[in-house]
Amino acid sequence: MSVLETDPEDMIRVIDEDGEVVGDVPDLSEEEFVAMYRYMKLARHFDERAVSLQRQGRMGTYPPLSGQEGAQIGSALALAENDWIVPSYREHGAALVRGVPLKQTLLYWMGHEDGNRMPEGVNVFPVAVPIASQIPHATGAAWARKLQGDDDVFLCYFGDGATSEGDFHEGLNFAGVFDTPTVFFCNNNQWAISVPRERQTASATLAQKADAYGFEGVRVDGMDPLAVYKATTAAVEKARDPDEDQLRPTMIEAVQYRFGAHTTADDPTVYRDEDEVEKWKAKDPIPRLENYLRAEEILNDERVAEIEASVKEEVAGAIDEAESVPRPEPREMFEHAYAELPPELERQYEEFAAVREEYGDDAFLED
Amino acid sequence: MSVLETDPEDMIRVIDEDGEVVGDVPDLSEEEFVAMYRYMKLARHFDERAVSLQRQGRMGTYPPLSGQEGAQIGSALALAENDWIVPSYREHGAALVRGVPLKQTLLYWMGHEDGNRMPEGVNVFPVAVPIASQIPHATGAAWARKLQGDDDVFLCYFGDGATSEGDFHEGLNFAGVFDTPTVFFCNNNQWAISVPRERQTASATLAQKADAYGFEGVRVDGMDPLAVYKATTAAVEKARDPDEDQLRPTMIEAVQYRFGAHTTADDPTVYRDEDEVEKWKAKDPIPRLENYLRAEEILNDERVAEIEASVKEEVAGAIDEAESVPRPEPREMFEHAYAELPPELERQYEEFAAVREEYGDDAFLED
Amino acid sequence: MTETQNLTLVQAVRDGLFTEMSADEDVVVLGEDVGKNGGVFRATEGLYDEFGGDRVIDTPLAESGIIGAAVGMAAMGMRPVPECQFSGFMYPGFDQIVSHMSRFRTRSRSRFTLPMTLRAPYGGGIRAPEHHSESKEAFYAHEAGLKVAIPSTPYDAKGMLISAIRDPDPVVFLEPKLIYRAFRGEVPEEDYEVPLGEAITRREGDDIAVFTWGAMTRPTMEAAESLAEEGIECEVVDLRTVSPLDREAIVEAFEKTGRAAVVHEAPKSGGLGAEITATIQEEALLYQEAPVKRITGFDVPFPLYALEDYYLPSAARVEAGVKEAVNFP
Amino acid sequence: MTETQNLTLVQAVRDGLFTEMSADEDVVVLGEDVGKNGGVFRATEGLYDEFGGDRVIDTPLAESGIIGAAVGMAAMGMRPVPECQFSGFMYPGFDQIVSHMSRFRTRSRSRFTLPMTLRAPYGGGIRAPEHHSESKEAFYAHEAGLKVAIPSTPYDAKGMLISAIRDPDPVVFLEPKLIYRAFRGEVPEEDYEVPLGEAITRREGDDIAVFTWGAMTRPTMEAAESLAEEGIECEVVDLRTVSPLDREAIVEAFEKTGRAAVVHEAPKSGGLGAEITATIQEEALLYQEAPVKRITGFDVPFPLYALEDYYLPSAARVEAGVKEAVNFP
Ligand SMILES: Cc1ncc(C[n+]2csc(CCOP(=O)(O)OP(=O)(O)O)c2C)c(N)n1
Ligand SMILES: Cc1ncc(C[n+]2csc(CCOP(=O)(O)OP(=O)(O)O)c2C)c(N)n1
Ligand SMILES: [Mg+2]
Ligand SMILES: [Mg+2]
Repeated sequence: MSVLETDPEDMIRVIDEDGEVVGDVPDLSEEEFVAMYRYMKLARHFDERAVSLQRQGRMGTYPPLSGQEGAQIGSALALAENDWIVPSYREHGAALVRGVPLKQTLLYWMGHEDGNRMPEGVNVFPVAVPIASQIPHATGAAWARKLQGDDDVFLCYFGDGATSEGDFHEGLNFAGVFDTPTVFFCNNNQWAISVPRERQTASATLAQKADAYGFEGVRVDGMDPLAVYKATTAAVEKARDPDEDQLRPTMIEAVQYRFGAHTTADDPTVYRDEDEVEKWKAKDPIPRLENYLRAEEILNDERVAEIEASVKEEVAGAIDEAESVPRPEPREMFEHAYAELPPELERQYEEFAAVREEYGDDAFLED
Repeated sequence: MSVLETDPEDMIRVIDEDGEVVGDVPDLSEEEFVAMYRYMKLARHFDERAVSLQRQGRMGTYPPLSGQEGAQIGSALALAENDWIVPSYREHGAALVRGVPLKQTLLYWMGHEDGNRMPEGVNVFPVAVPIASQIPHATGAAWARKLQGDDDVFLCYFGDGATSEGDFHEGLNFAGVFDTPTVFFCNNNQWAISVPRERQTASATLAQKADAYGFEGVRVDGMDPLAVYKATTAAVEKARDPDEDQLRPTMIEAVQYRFGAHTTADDPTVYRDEDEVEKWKAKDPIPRLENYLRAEEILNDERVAEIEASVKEEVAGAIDEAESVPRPEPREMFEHAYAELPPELERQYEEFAAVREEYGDDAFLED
Repeated sequence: MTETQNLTLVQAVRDGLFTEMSADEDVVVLGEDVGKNGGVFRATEGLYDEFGGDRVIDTPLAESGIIGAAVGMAAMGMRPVPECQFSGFMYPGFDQIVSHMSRFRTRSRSRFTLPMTLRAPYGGGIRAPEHHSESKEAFYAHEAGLKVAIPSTPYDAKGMLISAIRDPDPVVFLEPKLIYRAFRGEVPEEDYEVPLGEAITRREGDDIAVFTWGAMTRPTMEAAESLAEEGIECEVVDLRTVSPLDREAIVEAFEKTGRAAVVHEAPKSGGLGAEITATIQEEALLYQEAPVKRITGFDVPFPLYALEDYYLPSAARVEAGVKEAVNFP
Repeated sequence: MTETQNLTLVQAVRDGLFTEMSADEDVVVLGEDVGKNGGVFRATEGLYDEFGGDRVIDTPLAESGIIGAAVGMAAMGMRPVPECQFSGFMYPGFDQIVSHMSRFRTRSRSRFTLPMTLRAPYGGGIRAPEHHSESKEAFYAHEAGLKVAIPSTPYDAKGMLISAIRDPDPVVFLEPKLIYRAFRGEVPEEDYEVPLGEAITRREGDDIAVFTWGAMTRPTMEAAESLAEEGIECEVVDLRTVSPLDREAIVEAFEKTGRAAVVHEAPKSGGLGAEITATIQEEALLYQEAPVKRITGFDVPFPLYALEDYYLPSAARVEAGVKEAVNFP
């Protein structure tokens, strides 16, 4: 039986909270295991640094991902090189795996659109802020590739809150009808800002919503990176090369928790209990994988220390790089509205430039 | 077992294509059976006349309902006096049952907003043209009544095509979360203009979509008015007075067929086969109920002839009435934009009135 | 020698689609009833038979899905041409239009561009039900990153549509359905472009410049002819693209006459008549001899058809408005 | 004697909600995070504790559902106050706004009316992510059947919100979040109405009339003070309601000075600066001594925050623009 045939009420699991094996471990090389672990450590450390940058006024509002590394890294690693991810705004971890430089992510949250200019060859869509609105893009892009005769798969991320939006419905329904190679990956972190999962929908699970679109939906322990990897691998395989009676799309509900605030502008103590947070922290995906890898003798103290050091260095370097990027020239915002600047826009720029020339930058920048 | 627990893959039925009893007949009085039959005849005759008025240029584009009388009349009769219907644009039959004068319906399709001004005490929402957009209204209105401590139930109509829109999703999801007394009645007539049901969604049934919102969904033979009555009655009862473990909303998929064109502007021969039409015409709800009522000796030739004559007279009278209503004065369109006419709008009217005065009505009306 | 056909506006749209689909495999059409049915106005007639169901795609009934999927397709290098059945039904997809279609280039600093053309029949006057008569081009013209094109002749319809499909940026293409079949015009069989952003003078005149577009060119020309009999000569300028506006053409025509009127179907307040007026007085105030007269729809929801002839600017209203401007003060 | 509190604008909004919810059981608030969390800007703080979850309702994340459900509630005689978390997230519900909220009265010939107030924080300048800085009031002002209110002081925020909630017709209520907490003002504890549709003069002056609203009143006043030092006296008019516009006030202020500028954050093309300009030249051309200067956002998508200070009209741009108008020709 394919893992995708798991009843949505059940939950796919591989290692438990202590790293003990409770399911079939996916067939990964030692290197791959270590890479998975390192990505998770990197994402976590990046996240901690980003939150502190924001506190120090060196970055704008930032959405932390701590607690969600298992789902992000486990899923992104299941893709082949040509595949794509279509993120929301919280998938810095997945983006990392797909080759988005940390510097880009930092730049983006420092208010530079340039952070969203993915390098050529990096198959990642730009950050999408309006909830669920990226879902139809993932369907359409996958559909395009299928029409073009390619076999790329699109992995689309969104939250539990996103399942309530019309775009979730329309995007998944199109995927079912046009049988597009899309994996819909729901990061159910229990909260949409202050609104709990039960207030989002009366259905017992989110995974079961896939049934409304004619394809499979499964639940996976989103804090178990191996379970996530396994489920996503199966979904990606099916998307690329389905059996005759199968539709390509899958919806994966990865059950997890956001440890921190929704964004740095949010105070979660107003709406949720510390007890609940503690309960979920016990499921932290990182020590869990670490325990397993130590038991398997893939990791040891020395290796872990090495990884921690290299991760720190990498993040520090990226921060330096990002902070050394100067504020962009205002001309930039005019230049990317259209392929060719319309005359009126050129006039607007010139008028602006003249005032800036006369009054100086200080008249504009409050800092 | 409640009829609402029927598996969505099954279909609730009471009488078959010949009017033979195949399920439990609902407990209706002779009078009520006759009223149901007469409403269906009235709706059918109205429909035929409306199509012909349009052909003669006496009415604008009109959406016919023939074939769908069983679903409309059967469901609307299941409501109590204080309940409401929230229609799309094709529910002239249901509106009839709820007390909307035929004249109003005619006026509306003759291009008068006045046709949408329901008389006080007629609990019918105005016609909603943008597909599925009335669904959140039905949820919100039902929710309001619940908050106000009333026990009115809202019966919301929409088509198979409507299930693809975001508003379907959002409206039903809200109903599940806020447990509103709403019955979502899907007139699955197999086609959304030229798009067949299978192109609308990959799910096996439409009824199963209710599962995504945590409440029951059932399929009913929409051309069997008694089955429709039975299913709707059960759903209305549950909406008004649910058991402890039940959510109030239900989605009913009434499987049926539109015999005619989508609207008088549509030519269905371009996209569907005459065979298919014939197959469904064999299920015509009217002869079917008539056969049953004749077998029960509730109807006979004489009674049927009487009904036919009275129905003709009623429709002819309504057409006379509607056609004797003069073109509204243009002032009307200004007066209902706001409770109080803003000064700019008054100015716009005055300027218009002056031109009309000078150039005469002929300068505006092409007829 | 160029072969031409004598086509209606909607036939010219179809011909434009046919031409570009024949030339470029990446062009696909998607929407409700565009396939076998050929579109509710026949704008895609025969394309399904010619190009098949993978390029002429009947979708589920969901505008946000249609436009959003087209955004994804365009980001992958295709040139999708999504259709909304009426412009009044673009709103369920409005978020995709203003939050994504207009912004992918800016957001990604041009890594992703969206060569897509969103078509919709637009405007009133065909005795249709509610929501079938909207003309809210001002919404799209106010959203940076979009271009907004509205042809008024069969020749322009084909040429502008081809330009739109080939444009590297997203275009909202609004087709005045009142004149879908009102008249015919010569349309070359071959492909050609009518550039976006360029107005055209439909009639020369020295007394007043009248700016209009889409279906309103007809009552405007009619009024111009009848005014000519009274000795008032209108310069009628069809703007054709309302974003970007051809401000040069507006100013030039205005400077010639010192007086102007704008004719559009959309409600007056916040309509593009205001933008044209503001442009004129910004650039050519010293030439101005009279207020720019706005002859427009009213600030009320578009009425059902019993009243629509009163709502739409008629030749009589254009005449009266032009006279007011010409006789000022 | 009236007791007053010294409140920020967002506190005044909250106070307005509190006041009307206390007075009228039919007033309910619904939206994302409006309950326990008190709204992401604290505009509904404490209301959940005071009025309970049946009147201060956290909804699923779905704007069309929120607005559409509110339409249904309002049709049943309630006075719902739906919130969109940011005005950039009103678009998924745009169809409900322009196809229903604005039209129920017209459609039903006043049998159904919608006494509802759709609130959203609006405008840029708070270093927020994409889509959190939009100011597209022109969309709503172009849709007949809606009123559009934008307060710029705590006093107005409470009084206009109360008027909006009591209005028999639907109101879009846009709250300039840049000045949510920028300053405090005296706000009466009792209930009071600031009528919709009435502009207010924030500063008297004889040289030029400057029209603005919302957060742009601040740089405008700042520029006016600094211009006064140079001997240029601005009459600053805060329009407060952009639909219906207070055209009388616009014309009156303009006639006094013969020169005008408009300051708004929204993109220039198709923005309300054009409507105000058109009104002026329609009604008062003979007084006009200079083109009306539009000082506005640019015709580009609102940038991420590294560039937003360049995008938003600053006091410097207002100064330069006013001087241009004053020194014309
Ligand atoms: C259309 C839209 N409405 C509202 C918002 C404001 N908002 C930002 S994040 C968020 C909650 C999202 O919850 P969820 O989908 O569960 O994702 P998570 O943040 O938990 O990863 C909201 C309401 C938005 N970005 N887009
Ligand atoms: C939002 C929207 N998009 C498109 C249309 C045009 N349209 C009118 S009816 C229709 C098909 C509706 O199909 P269905 O929901 O099955 O209802 P039926 O007409 O079969 O009763 C379409 C596409 C519309 N009215 N509203
Ligand atoms: Mg979440
Ligand atoms: Mg149908």
